[in-house]
Amino acid sequence: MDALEQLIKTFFDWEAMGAVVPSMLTVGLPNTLLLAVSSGVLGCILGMVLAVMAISRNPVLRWLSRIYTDVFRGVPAIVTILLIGIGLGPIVRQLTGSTNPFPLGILALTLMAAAYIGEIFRSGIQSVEKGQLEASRALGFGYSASMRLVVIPQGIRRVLPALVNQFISLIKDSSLIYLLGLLSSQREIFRIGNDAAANSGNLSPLIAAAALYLVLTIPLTHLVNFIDNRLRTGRPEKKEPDELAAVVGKGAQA
Amino acid sequence: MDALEQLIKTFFDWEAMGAVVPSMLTVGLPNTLLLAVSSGVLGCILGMVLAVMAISRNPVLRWLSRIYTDVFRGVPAIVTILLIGIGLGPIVRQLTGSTNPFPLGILALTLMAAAYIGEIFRSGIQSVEKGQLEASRALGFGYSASMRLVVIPQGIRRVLPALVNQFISLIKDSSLIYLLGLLSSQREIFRIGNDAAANSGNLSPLIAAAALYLVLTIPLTHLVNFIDNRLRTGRPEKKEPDELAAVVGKGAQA
Amino acid sequence: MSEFTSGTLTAKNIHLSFGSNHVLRGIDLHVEKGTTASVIGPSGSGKSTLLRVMNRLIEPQRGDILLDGRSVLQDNPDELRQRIGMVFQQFNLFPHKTVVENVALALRKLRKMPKDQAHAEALTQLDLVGLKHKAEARPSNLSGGQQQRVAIARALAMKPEVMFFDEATSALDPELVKGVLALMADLAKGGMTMVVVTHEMGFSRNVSDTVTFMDGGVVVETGPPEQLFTDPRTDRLKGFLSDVL
Amino acid sequence: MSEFTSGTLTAKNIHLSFGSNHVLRGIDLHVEKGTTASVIGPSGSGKSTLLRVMNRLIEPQRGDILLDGRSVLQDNPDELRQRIGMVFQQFNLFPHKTVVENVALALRKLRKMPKDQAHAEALTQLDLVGLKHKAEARPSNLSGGQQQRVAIARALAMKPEVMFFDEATSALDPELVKGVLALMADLAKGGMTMVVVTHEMGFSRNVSDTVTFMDGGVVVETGPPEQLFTDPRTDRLKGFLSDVL
Amino acid sequence: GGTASTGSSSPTNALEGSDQQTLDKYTTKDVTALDKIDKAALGLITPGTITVGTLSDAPPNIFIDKDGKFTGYDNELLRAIAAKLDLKVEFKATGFASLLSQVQNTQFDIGSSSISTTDARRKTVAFTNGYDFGYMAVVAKTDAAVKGFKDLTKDTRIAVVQGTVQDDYVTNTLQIEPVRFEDYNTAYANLKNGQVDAWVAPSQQATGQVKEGDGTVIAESVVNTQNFTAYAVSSKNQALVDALNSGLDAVIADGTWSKLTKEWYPTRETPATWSPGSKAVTVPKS
Ligand SMILES: Nc1ncnc2c1ncn2[C@@H]1O[C@H](COP(=O)(O)OP(=O)(O)OP(=O)(O)O)[C@@H](O)[C@H]1O
Ligand SMILES: Nc1ncnc2c1ncn2[C@@H]1O[C@H](COP(=O)(O)OP(=O)(O)OP(=O)(O)O)[C@@H](O)[C@H]1O
Ligand SMILES: [Mg+2]
Ligand SMILES: [Mg+2]
Repeated sequence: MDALEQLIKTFFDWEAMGAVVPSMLTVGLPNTLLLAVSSGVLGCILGMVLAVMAISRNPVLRWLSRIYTDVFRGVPAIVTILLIGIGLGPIVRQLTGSTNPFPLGILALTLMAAAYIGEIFRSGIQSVEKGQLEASRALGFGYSASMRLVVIPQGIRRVLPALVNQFISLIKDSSLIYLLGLLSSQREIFRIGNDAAANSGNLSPLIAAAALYLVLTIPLTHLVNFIDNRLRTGRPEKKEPDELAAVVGKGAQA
Repeated sequence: MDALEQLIKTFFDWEAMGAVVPSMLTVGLPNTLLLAVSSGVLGCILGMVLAVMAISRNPVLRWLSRIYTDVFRGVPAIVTILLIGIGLGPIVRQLTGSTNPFPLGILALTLMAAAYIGEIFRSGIQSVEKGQLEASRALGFGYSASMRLVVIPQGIRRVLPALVNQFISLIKDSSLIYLLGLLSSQREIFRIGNDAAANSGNLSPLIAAAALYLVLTIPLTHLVNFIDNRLRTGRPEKKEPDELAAVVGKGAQA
Repeated sequence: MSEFTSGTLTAKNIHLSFGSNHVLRGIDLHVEKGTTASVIGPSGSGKSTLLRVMNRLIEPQRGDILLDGRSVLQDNPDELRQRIGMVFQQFNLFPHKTVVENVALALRKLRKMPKDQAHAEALTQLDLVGLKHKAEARPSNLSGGQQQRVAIARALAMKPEVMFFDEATSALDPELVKGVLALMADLAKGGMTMVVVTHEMGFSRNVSDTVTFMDGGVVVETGPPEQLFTDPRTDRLKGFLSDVL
Repeated sequence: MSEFTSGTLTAKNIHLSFGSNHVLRGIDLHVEKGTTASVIGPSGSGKSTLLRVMNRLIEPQRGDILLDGRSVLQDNPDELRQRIGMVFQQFNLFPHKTVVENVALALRKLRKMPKDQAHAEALTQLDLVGLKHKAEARPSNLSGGQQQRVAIARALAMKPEVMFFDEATSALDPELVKGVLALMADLAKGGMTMVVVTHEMGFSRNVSDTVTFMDGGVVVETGPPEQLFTDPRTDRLKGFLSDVL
Repeated sequence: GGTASTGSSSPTNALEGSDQQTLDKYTTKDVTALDKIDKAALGLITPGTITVGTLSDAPPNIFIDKDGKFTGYDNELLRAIAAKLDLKVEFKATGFASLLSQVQNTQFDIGSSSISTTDARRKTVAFTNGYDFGYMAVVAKTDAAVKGFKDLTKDTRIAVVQGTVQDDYVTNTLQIEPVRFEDYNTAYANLKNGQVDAWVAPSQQATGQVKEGDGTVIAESVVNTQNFTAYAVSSKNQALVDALNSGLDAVIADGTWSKLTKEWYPTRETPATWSPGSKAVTVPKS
């Protein structure tokens, strides 16, 4: 089959992949990790602030959070990145003298991720039974301590998989900061694959980039699932990942 | 301020925006909606299947779901779309004679969205107390009826905001199907803005696209929040959106 | 409906462990059709777990469960459970449905009643437990006793042949307890078999045909209430009963 | 700690509505320091709601709450609540923490105890309710009575001056009830003020210095238990008590 | 990426070539002498270095090679020009849609991306004198019916990169609705797999993409001098435009331009009707 052969050559040219892997590992991987991890952490912090604002009793805080979320979630990533790069870029340059696009890139990614993460946290927190807040307040904890110690930990646990979704999106979105103007040593995994694909006219470097993404994201998913299960059951000897069905004996299969 | 003026001209050139809005509305909007709505609906269906598989007692189903999710979530959208477009394109063309890229685009978007949505559903379903499944089974409902009538409805409700996240992502991701080769009448909102920006070197058309996105996404968010509140409280007269804090009186502010 | 029409329930040598915690260690229980058996015993002795095993919410690791002398472990557990109503210690009402929907759900979906009829039937059941006026409320807005009564109505609506009550009156005030008692007497008269887990000895004494005292996952003593309460044979039961107020 | 050291609690003309449901319609309640007041009444009469209002989990819409004759409505509610322990009808244990962490949490974070000390203190409290061996279990793996006892231990660990029990013994077997009773007697001797909502008349009679009978959001009758139980003055209370087994 | 331009506002026949008059409107008569240029007054982001915004994925004009070096015809020429001015160059990759805005807002000093100097773009930024011209090819499968521009009909599915002169040509001149792609690589991949029948591409890109054994061929190439390509500079920085024009003339005069052109386009002839740089300079006869 000629077409199939052509297809395989287009996507799975081992030589073209091999050529690009070294720079993906030495240049792309550290950059991707730097961008994704730092904006992931900052995005979680800002997202938590947004979530707490969104359920606060103060309508001003609620609306601020709502507007922020609506805007930064609705606007295409490219537009946000360009606005920040072109709008803030010159100011940052004048203040710090640095032309490194990473701080601005991390800022842009953080602002966008926070909007999504905030909604995820909000849904988790709101799903915690109100009896939990009551019990904690009855012990004498203040509202914020109750949230911090009792409600939020339970809420986060419930949305861990959705949070992983967002973190994976972030790893992928980090490729968009090329719009801020990157030195060749500042490119991340996908950009390196993309440029190599353009050079060779063969799409295999993109597949190599995808494979490297999988190497990052699959262990992450399974690590989080593992932690999740441990937290959920508290028993390391538990083998069945399916808590829900497990309680209802064999009948569940009928 | 000269730089500010330049910035405003770059992003907020009303003339450049005005020029692009008519085709965004007549061409881009219907295409964006077609792509996002159809892949959103299909993605929810497939996502639910994946979520149910992920918590099933059958390890084969669990692993199938896990592998699917890991792969389609981890691979960059561009790669998935190219693989499907270039890999399946010729086959579809031979079978149907159609060169319309939309079916393949919807397929690619659906496959990707389902991986994310599946994880969101899973986290919602797993957060429902096991007593709910027990009570339903004790009434005589089978496992699947219990899931369908009792567990899943509660689970979905808990993750509605995260689901909206994903739908908004989908609206934006729909712009990627340009990779499949679009006639100008097949372009969606963002693509039209991007082309205009490339032609003029002015970014205002992108801002127009962003604004149109907001017009789509903000009402969606608020509609879902409204439904969510109604389902949560069942009382149309409830004014305070903050169920959680509301139960704990004024003390909550202290 | 064939095999369950009479409703004599027997548990034979039931064993169950949670991990290393051997919770049920060979339980035997026999309840004649139309009689009420109460199960008493200290907290953590395995009473709730026994009920769960008997309607196969948890499969026993050893032993057998018989209905009318026939093992049910091979049958479809869903059919079994449709004939056994259960009121949980923690109520487990469906929070996403109103009170009346909680009661009507199984009628509509399992008994295939049209919506109106199921609704009317549910209201009748709610009236029996004095909660018709809360039909449109959400479970989370009910008091403890109200929730428990909804759980009772929900189980009874399915007209089961056997009923399991787990601390069925723990949240009920004396008036309601009396009401539930009357209800149960009616049910027994109608031929319903009942298993009642309770820690209220007065209640146990009043409702039961037989009383079973469990401790540490085994049945320590079983017999008619007059005998158990007035002439306990084991020291363990004597000690337990000496604490009743 | 100044103002709460004695712990005489007074509720004055408390009003509260949920939407159009006027649940508390002018409740007066007075509990002397070191005494135990029990509150009885039919399901839905507002007993749990009254407790919530008295530690300001819900702010009253009218009326006042006094501790040692001084209104607390203007004070920081968190300080108030640290001095009032509460055991909820639904227990509300923290499912993401082990049993011992449930008890130790407030000690560590509010009493600022070092982790080891808080743990040791929590184990002491758990031992008092017979659950030391379940210290590392999760609440969801406990039986109903076990959960209730953890809730009691959690509240007592904070050494409050006032304790609210909402159906404090509903899931406890007779032996444990006796244990809790002894515990409460000790607490009362130590000067603790207690408000106990219960539907077990025997329990109410045994623990209380005063009994308050509520119905439909108002206090119908209040007085020492001997008087209320042997010589009820209102028909409503007479009817209510006539149903006690 | 996109070397790109929509033609001038009215549809024109790109294949008819240039009248040279149109270009004169922008091409400078002469340039400032190299030694008269005040390097301190160039308003560079980093003094002494030209910060260049370019693309990383559009060979052979602008791309990053295997060693991570920004290269391509346009960028190598720019290096030569900078050397004449005694300035360093630092390349940064971005996307084409935002490149001109980023230049105008001084995120970069220069945009280098084989930019066609259309009127629409001149509204946003300033351009140097031209250093290259348009050169269009039709690429098809080796065994396809399409053998040249004359074979393009309404039933042909023609790939173009959106917003380019090729897009404009196919849409407005041939009156055929093309299939639009964002970048050359994808357009070419779709040609190879048969989703499209032909690809109208800038010749440089076509030469860069088409490889032995791909089953495709450059069926025909034609010259288009309608819109020359030039470097973009902020419209507020005339000093830098002047300096680059001087540098460009210098590399033309000393034969570097010819050398680079030969190196990157071994088989291409420069049309007689077109010459690079200002009107004062001439390409040395080799
Ligand atoms: N959050 C709420 N929203 C609306 N109504 C409520 C809410 N909580 C309680 N109610 C209603 O207020 C009334 C009093 O409830 P409360 O829980 O105080 O009763 P109770 O005396 O404790 O009853 P029980 O003995 O059954 O626990 C009931 O009719 C109940 O339905
Ligand atoms: N899901 C579970 N996982 C592990 N252990 C459990 C689980 N459920 C119950 N147990 C343990 O099994 C034992 C028996 O529990 P069960 O709920 O049957 O007691 P019970 O007799 O109903 O007590 P109570 O009167 O307090 O309700 C207890 O020690 C409890 O901790
Ligand atoms: Mg139990
Ligand atoms: Mg109550």
